Amino acid sequence: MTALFEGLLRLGDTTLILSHRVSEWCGHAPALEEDIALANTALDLIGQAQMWLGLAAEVEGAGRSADDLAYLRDVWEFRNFLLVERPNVDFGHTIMRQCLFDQWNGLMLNHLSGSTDDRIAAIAQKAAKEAAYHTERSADLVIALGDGTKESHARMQSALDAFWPYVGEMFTADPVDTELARDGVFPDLASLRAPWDARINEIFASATLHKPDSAFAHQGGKSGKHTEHLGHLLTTMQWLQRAYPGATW
Amino acid sequence: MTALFEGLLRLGDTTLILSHRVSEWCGHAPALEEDIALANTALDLIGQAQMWLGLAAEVEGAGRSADDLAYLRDVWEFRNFLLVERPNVDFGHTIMRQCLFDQWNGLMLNHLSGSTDDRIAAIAQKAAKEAAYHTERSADLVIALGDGTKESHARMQSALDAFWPYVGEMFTADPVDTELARDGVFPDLASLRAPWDARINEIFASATLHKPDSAFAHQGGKSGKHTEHLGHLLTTMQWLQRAYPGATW
Amino acid sequence: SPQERAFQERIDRGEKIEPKDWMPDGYRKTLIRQIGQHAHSEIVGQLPEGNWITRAPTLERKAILLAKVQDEAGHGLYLYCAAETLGVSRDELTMALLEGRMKYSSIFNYPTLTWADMGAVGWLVDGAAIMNQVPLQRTSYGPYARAMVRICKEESFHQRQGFDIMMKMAKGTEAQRKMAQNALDRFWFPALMMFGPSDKDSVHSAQSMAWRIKMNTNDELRQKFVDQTMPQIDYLGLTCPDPDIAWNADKGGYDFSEPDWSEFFDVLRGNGPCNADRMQARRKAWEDGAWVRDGLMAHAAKKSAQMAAE
Amino acid sequence: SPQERAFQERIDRGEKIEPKDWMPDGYRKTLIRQIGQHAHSEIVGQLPEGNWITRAPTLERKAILLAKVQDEAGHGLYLYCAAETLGVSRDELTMALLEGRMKYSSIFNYPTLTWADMGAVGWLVDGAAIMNQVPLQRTSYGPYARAMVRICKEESFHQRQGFDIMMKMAKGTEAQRKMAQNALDRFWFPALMMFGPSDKDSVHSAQSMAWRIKMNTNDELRQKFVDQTMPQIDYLGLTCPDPDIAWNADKGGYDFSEPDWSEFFDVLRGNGPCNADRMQARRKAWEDGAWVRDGLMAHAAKKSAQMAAE
Repeated sequence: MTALFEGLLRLGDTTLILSHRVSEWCGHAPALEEDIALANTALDLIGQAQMWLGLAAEVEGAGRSADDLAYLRDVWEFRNFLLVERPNVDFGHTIMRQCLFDQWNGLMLNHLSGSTDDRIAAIAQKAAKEAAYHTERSADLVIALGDGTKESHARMQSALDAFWPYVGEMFTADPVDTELARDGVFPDLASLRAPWDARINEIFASATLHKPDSAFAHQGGKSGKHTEHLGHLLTTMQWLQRAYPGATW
Repeated sequence: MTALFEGLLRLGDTTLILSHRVSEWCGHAPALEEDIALANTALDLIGQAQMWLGLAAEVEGAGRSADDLAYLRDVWEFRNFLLVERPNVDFGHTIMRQCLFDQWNGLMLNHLSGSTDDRIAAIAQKAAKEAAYHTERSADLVIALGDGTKESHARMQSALDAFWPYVGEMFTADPVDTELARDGVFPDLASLRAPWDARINEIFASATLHKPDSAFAHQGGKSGKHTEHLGHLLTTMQWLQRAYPGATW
Repeated sequence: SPQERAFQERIDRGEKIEPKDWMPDGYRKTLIRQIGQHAHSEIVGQLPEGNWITRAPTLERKAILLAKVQDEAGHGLYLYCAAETLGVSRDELTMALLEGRMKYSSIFNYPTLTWADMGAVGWLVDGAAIMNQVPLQRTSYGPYARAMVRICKEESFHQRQGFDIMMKMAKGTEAQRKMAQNALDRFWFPALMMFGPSDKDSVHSAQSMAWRIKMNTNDELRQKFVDQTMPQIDYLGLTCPDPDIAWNADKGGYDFSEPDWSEFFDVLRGNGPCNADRMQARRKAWEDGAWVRDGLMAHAAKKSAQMAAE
Repeated sequence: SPQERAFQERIDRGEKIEPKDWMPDGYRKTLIRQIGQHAHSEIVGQLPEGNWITRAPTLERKAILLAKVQDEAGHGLYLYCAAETLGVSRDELTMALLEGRMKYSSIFNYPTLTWADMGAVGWLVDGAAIMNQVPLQRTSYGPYARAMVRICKEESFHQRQGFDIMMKMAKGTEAQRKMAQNALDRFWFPALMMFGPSDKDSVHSAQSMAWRIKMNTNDELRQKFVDQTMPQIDYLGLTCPDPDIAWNADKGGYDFSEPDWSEFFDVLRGNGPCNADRMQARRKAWEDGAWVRDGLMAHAAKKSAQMAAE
């Protein structure tokens, strides 16, 4: 597998799996406006997943489609961040995860818009606009619920504590990332950390949330070593394609 | 499909799906003794499912095995009672459902022990002993929790109210049942109702639970019209056989 | 009363009634019930299709389905707003739903059991809904009529998407064809029930027609639906589950069997396959979401207190 | 003290210590910690395998796996009973687990990601556990030794079942072979860690060995495990993930790489892949089950009050 293919899978799988998690909310959100907004988020993420996985399939050149990559790979072939496969738990966890990811994705897409690979730059430019909207929205919600009632504050803090060990993976470069950064295809992941921290610190300050001190970071998603949750997600997501192979939908 | 095959599927699928629901508790029960007891229940039900589905496959004579029937049929081909596919909700619901079913199954197995079909009689005789044990245990638990604390009483009553509309299906004969009863293969299902009611009334009296007045009964499981829950259950249960067709495990 | 007469004359002239206009109590109440139920139907209607979003078979199908369910939430929002112009808040209506004092369309008490049901719901359920709703674009109450205009535009889009799924299934593999037929078998009669029982004897219906809150009789619409749908069933190569359906050249329409109205009233009484599950899902969403709504309100209050102080 | 000397002499003579016998505080405390951790490991150890019960691929595999996890719960029960003879209740030990004051075997903080992991856990994890446990059948504390006899009998059965799954996978389809190798790759080093770090420098270990609570050094057992397992890996046609492993004819055993002990200590500190999930699952089971335990106790109290009154 080439570094480019791997790198694209990471973007594609991360947006794919997060869109799936967000779509689980459909019809069950705390308010009608949130139902609409969550569906919107999931839709934009599916859109990104389609573009990244589509390009990954093209780069691979093995005749696979974005759908093949999404529905017919085995769990150990998925390359998404562990963060996005974690369960929804409650609305607070869902929004906190979204905020942590959106801030990263916004920065990432801005850098990718100037990628040396024109196809990547084109996708990133297209995705960046929607991403900017989501980035603002999830931050606003984290602030409002962090600085809301005592209960909403406690729930947001516990969500932050739970997800914090999954943040580091987004910024930890491995040989694939290093190769892509060397060629100017991807940014240097570590370089995203400072602006991410700056913005996140602002958000948490407004939200009266305490950023955990631990620097420990789970790794594994990018190399296919997932949590037990992803396997369960795939039994649902891939069900029809697996149970009825060869059918057209 | 012959009536005999259909009738055996109903027994096989009902024990299969209930064993699956009970097995979902594994490692999550309220006390160690309950973990062990629930696993025991699930195991005995799997054993019954293996025997019923094995005989169904033999009767069908199409070269399918019990595993083929369990793992490779589509959701509309399942013939279990709706009662057993309902979600676990909490321990109270799980035990209430078990009690409602165990009382039926105990009576059914006693009758089937004298079936005109020797193979059915042999299976029923084998299963009846374990069933007697479960029947007693689930009744004791319903009594203890019904007549326990205020909370445990309320939870058992709400479980009873939720499951009550799914009781009638066990006693409602359709043409398949009628044909099987005519030949002395199965008992007349309606005839099980009076002894079931008598015993259930005793249990509920001891449990200080109020039997709902409604006689409404959901139908559909026996003809393959299920609730939305069964489809989700099958995505999990059938996953490996569907995702990796042709493999041996 | 003279006021009532004048009101009726405005309606007869085809004028629109607007929120600030005088209106009879019965008109207001009937509208609140009708618009509220319609809004609730959009909300509860998210659930049967939401049941398949996590199992949608392709990325595109998933996006289409999500967008559709999102539209339904949007329709709910338009309709709650229309109801609010009559002096009833969204929260009041929601509580009435959750406490069982208000209904939603019974069709959503039927389960979605295979992917083909996503086709059948779009094709038959949205199809029947549109047939009910298109005339309501000309209803006498202004805000309601305007909401219906927006809704109808989107619904017909949904119906085409549903038919497209049905096509793929009906022309697909053996298993897919089975799912398609099975979905049609299960949804045919419930779809016919969506127009309601024959309104020959209903006093309510007559009054609603006079007020132009109801534009056609249930039987008219049902006939129209059957006449429109039968050729589509043929086109799909499926079989209508009504063995007695037949073209009647004299009346220029199909003769067909009545649905089982005892089932209809059973479902209405709460005994449909999914009534309990649907209400439980909505109640859980409402209760689990309480801390979020409270949190957002508390924050908004802090913000406006801050702004006032500055 | 003379008492301590006499106690040590009994142990040295190979006598069993029984619950009512005098014993040093340190002996009691060390045993409580060791037996309690072992019991907790059985309980938490239900979770990684429980994760696949609902996805077991055949009825027989499901039954075998369920029976195995049930045995683990049973082992937990024996061990809590053995601990109770030392004056600590099951509830006290459970609270210590849930509050993080007591540990369980770190191996259960690794996830089970494919069905092959059911093989690897039985084969490698139970294999390593047996190696640790067999000598404990001769441990100095009577109730503990007797519990270990029962446990060891069942564990070796489990190990064979695990190996059987591995066989099926390693000799199966391409995908199955991948799962098998992948499971071995993930569980090899964590299994080696199960024997603990080299105990050359540990004062605790020396005291435990003198008390016959610990019977062999960690390094001895680890070597034995590697020597037993390598031929099995070859037999399965899989590849050991340690590139430097090699037969050493001089010592009559394999030379192999040390596991990454920094990972070991990280997992011990709570940073394993599943620590949080495991503890959350146990805490949820405990909290959700409170009303059941309370209900059963309340009912039992009513019953005995009734009997007393009669």
